[in-house]
Amino acid sequence: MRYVTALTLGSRMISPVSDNQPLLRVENLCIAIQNAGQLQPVVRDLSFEVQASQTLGIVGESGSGKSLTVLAIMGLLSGSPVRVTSGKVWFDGKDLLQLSDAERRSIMGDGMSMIFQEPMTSLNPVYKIGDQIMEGIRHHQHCSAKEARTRALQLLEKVKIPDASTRIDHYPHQLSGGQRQRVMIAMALACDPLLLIADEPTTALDVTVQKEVLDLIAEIQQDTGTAIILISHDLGVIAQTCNFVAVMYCGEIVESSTTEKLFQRLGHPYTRGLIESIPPLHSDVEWLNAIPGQVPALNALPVGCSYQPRCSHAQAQCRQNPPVALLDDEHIVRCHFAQQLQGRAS
Amino acid sequence: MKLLTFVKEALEGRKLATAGAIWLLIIVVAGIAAPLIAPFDPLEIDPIARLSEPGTPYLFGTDHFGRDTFSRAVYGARMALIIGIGSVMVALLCGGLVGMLSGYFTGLGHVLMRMVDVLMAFPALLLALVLMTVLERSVFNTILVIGIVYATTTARILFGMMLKLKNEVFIDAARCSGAGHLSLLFRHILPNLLSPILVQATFIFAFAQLQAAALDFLGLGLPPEVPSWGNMLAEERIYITRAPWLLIFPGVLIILSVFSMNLLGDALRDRIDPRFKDDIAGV
Amino acid sequence: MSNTPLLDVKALNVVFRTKSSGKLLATNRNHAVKNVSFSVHAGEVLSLVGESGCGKTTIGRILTGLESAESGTANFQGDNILGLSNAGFRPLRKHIQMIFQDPYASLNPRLTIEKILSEPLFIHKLVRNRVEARTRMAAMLKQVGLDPDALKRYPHEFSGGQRQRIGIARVMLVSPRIIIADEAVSALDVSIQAQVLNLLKKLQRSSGVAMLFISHDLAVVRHISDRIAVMYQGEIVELNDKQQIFENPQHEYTRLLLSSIPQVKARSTP
Amino acid sequence: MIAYTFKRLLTLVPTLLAASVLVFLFIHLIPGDPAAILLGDTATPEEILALTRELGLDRPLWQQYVLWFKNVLSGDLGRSLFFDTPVLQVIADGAETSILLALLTMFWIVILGIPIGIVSASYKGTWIDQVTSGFAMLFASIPTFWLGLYLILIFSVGLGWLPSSGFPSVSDEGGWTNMRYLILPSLTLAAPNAALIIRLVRSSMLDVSREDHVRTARSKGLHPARVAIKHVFRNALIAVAAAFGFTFAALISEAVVTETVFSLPGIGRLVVQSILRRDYPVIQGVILIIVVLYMFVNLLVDLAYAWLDPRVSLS
Repeated sequence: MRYVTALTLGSRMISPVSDNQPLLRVENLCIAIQNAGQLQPVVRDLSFEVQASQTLGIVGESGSGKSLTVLAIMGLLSGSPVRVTSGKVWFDGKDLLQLSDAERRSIMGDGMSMIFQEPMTSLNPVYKIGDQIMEGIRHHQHCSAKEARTRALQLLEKVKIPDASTRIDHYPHQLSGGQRQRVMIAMALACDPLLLIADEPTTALDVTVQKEVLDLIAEIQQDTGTAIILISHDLGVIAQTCNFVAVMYCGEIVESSTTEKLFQRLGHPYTRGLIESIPPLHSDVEWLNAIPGQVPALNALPVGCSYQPRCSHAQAQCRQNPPVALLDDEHIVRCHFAQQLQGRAS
Repeated sequence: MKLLTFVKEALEGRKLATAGAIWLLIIVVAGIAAPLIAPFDPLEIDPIARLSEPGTPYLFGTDHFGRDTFSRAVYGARMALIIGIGSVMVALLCGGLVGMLSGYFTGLGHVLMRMVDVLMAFPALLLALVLMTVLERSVFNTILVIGIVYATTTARILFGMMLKLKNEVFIDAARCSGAGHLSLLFRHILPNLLSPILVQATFIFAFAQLQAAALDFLGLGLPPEVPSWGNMLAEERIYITRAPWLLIFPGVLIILSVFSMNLLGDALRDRIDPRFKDDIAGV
Repeated sequence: MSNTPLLDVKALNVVFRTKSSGKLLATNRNHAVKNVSFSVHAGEVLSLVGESGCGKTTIGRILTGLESAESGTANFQGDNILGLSNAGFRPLRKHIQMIFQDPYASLNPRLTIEKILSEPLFIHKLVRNRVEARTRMAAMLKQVGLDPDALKRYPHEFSGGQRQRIGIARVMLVSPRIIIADEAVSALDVSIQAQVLNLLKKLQRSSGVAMLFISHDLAVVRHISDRIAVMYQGEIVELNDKQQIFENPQHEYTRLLLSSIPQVKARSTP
Repeated sequence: MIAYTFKRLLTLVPTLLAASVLVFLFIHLIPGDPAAILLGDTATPEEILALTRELGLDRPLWQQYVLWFKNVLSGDLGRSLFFDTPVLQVIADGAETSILLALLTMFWIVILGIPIGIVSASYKGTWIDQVTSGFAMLFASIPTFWLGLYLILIFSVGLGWLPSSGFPSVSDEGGWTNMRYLILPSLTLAAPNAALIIRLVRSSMLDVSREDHVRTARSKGLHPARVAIKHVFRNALIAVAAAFGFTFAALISEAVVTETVFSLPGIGRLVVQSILRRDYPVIQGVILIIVVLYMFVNLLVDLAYAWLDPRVSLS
């Protein structure tokens, strides 16, 4: 039975005799949205693993379900019409989905923390940034205000906020977007998490600021060994920051591999389409090889392979659920023609 | 027609608000068809049957003059409609226009809005009272006074909405297509304001009922002989222990109507553009 | 390319004044655009590229008469278009058109696509009647890859990419001389962005319309432009042919921008 | 903050001046000779002539205004026709009742409105929420005087627990126990306003709870109650504070009715009685004072707003 899971998609193949436990292991996660009385699946049968001190990048367009996946892992779906319908999320030896709310909260912000997309709105405007960083520290570590403040100051220095001892008493609106995102990172690092989830952390930032923030995240990972899940729509950001990549389309992982191997041998037609949609920076092409059509609506998903209506290689066979193909031990593709297509120009 | 579908969609799945809308329909029908429904003349005095209890022939009993409470209540519905619709129209015509134009032509607008601010420095009922001091007690004046009071808030609200709408990208786009001021105002902006205005009108209608009743009660609203729910309460208040039905029927009618209007307004407000939600001061 | 440019902007300055909150009568002056000069020739695509707040969007809004400048001139076909009133600008709107960034905000939610698209046709008297307008609109919708059925529908029935196509149709319908495209593909998903970029390029080539393409995305800019102006804090720091900008950047800021862009290094190779 | 206060004060000046002009013109809006109006029906032609001179009614309107305004600044609001005492004195006599009534009402509004609003928002969509927000809307739909009359009927006439009318001063016999006279009136007055605050707290909290920073707070693993109070309610308070200005205006309006229902010797009933007695100097004086007071309250609300929202005070 164990071997069956090995064939599900993973950032790393789950080997049948693997003895080192992954930090996070998502098994057959299904998420659905409550819409007019019925449940519409948005994330389907998702499985992957993150090892300690790895960086997993999840890339996909809007509606691919990448954000909902990490919100489910983090435990932030409650109160929304979205819920996990089945699956397991193993973190640090526990199935998060089986925990009580209180047990779950003791992990949130402590063992696992998150950075969000909008630095302008993700901080509470009425509290000083120092107090917002201290709040999590005091909650999880039960230390004095003074100790928490010292720690907050250290964190601000670590994320390279200039003049941290003054800035600690500033309100969010007194900081620039880039600085606010640094504060968010400081807040997420407050309790030395084992896993840091970053949901489009640089999408709202200018490209020069984005580089600074991505460099900071990379540096922090070097220093602390925190595992990171980075969500982005930007393949460039993923390619530069992550050592594992999972490509999501319509709520499924269609391809995953180490970053190096993925970009060497593009296995899935969608991944290839995504890359060819980006105009190259250092050469000129006359026309972009754009993917035709658009992402199907959730309530009108195609039968079989969900990419099949847009795929130039689609055949009758594609109307059946595609198998999971192993290009090599770490490169997995959900496509009927993975072996034939790989490497072939489209 | 679009407004009707808007109302229909807003009421979907909201039982209480739907019940409210049905109640309001009954009030509208009663108001329009008052002479057909009311069994007696609302002003007709039956000296023998003074303060008679609810029963036959007087369904809701009679007041201290011996007038039929039910007939007066039915005509009161008509008066409630007149006051409500009249006040809404005055408020929208004065306040709505001032607010919209001020928001569009901001140069002159800011001056106009400062004047509205000055009027808003007077609490609502107080402003109405002061105006009524100067004016005669009449249906028209009551409508005018309540309308003016709510014209100030309406102006403010529409001013705010207009400022937001004017900066919409699709307005820029229309300007780039060559649309002039009139076309921008009436073709592009106004249709986007219709549903928020409808919501605002609903709340004004509700408030107007309460204000009119308060004015009647203080003896500064409608002339005492006019059959209105407020006057019925004002005139019969001293009989509250002897003939409680005299205060219960009109009171409940006012409460139900205002409550229904508020429910309806609340349901409608949940359907409008979320950016305008906070602008509308309702319940 | 003729010698006299289609659009010639000289020494453009824009200052925004906002009420200062600290002092009573003082106003904050924000010099958003400083002494900017550039020209666009007929049939050419010039890009303004820079980060948020660099003034690129303001320039686009000035040139379409949506905002006013402090000083400077912008000659379109020889006549200065700055300082014109709303009515004075109107005849020029047939020639100068704009594509907006947000496809969700740029179409009036209360109007059908037919009403949205026919408005400029009637205003500029390009058609005599509804029938003619409908024929023109249907043909244009086909050109931008949409079904003519779209006319009867409302904006909310379309996806972001489709709405942007409608926006492009609205612009192309009046056969303008120059299009100002303000972050026209920035709000779109990667795969849709590629479709719309291809469409824009195709229409630009076939109609020969000039374009001022405003964007923060250097890769997109490279793909579509002939020349590129790099803006930083209200100024053009470098303006050159695109080959030069990318292969031989002169200004430090251009180099910083280029080095900041994360890239997919490995390409699909067999 | 001091600079901000000063700035807000300065912006009040033009509005206040304009409002004072309106109040001044009030006497001139009434048909008839202002001097005759001010002196009432019993005035002799000599008296009217004397007052005309005194107030400069034979001079241009703007000069009359300046003169009137000077008098107002020195505390002279004219004489009451009915009591034949200075208007300021008449108003001062009603002040105790009205101020105590307002304070007690505010107390009810805060202790009823805010907690119920928080509960309603926290249990959004459940029966608790439906019942509380339904009742809140119902209470906002009841005419003040009707509620007052029935409270009297139940608690004074029926149960005999509380007095139905009047209010002896707390300095009279009975001292602070006289406050029991204000319990029913203050509850009457509080009901619709507390209802509005309940609905406002609820909707503001629901708005804030959708904001990104609340998700950030939840991601720290904080207890939901802490998130609700420290992050959601604290931010919703900004909108609620802003609404207290309107609440005060509504309070003044409804106090006029409530004081009449409960025959309280306050400023509200004074307004109504003065209108019925055609005691114009008193009406004019009361309105002027209420307008000034209302603006002052709005100033306080603005300051509270700035204090609650650092984006306003520090920008």
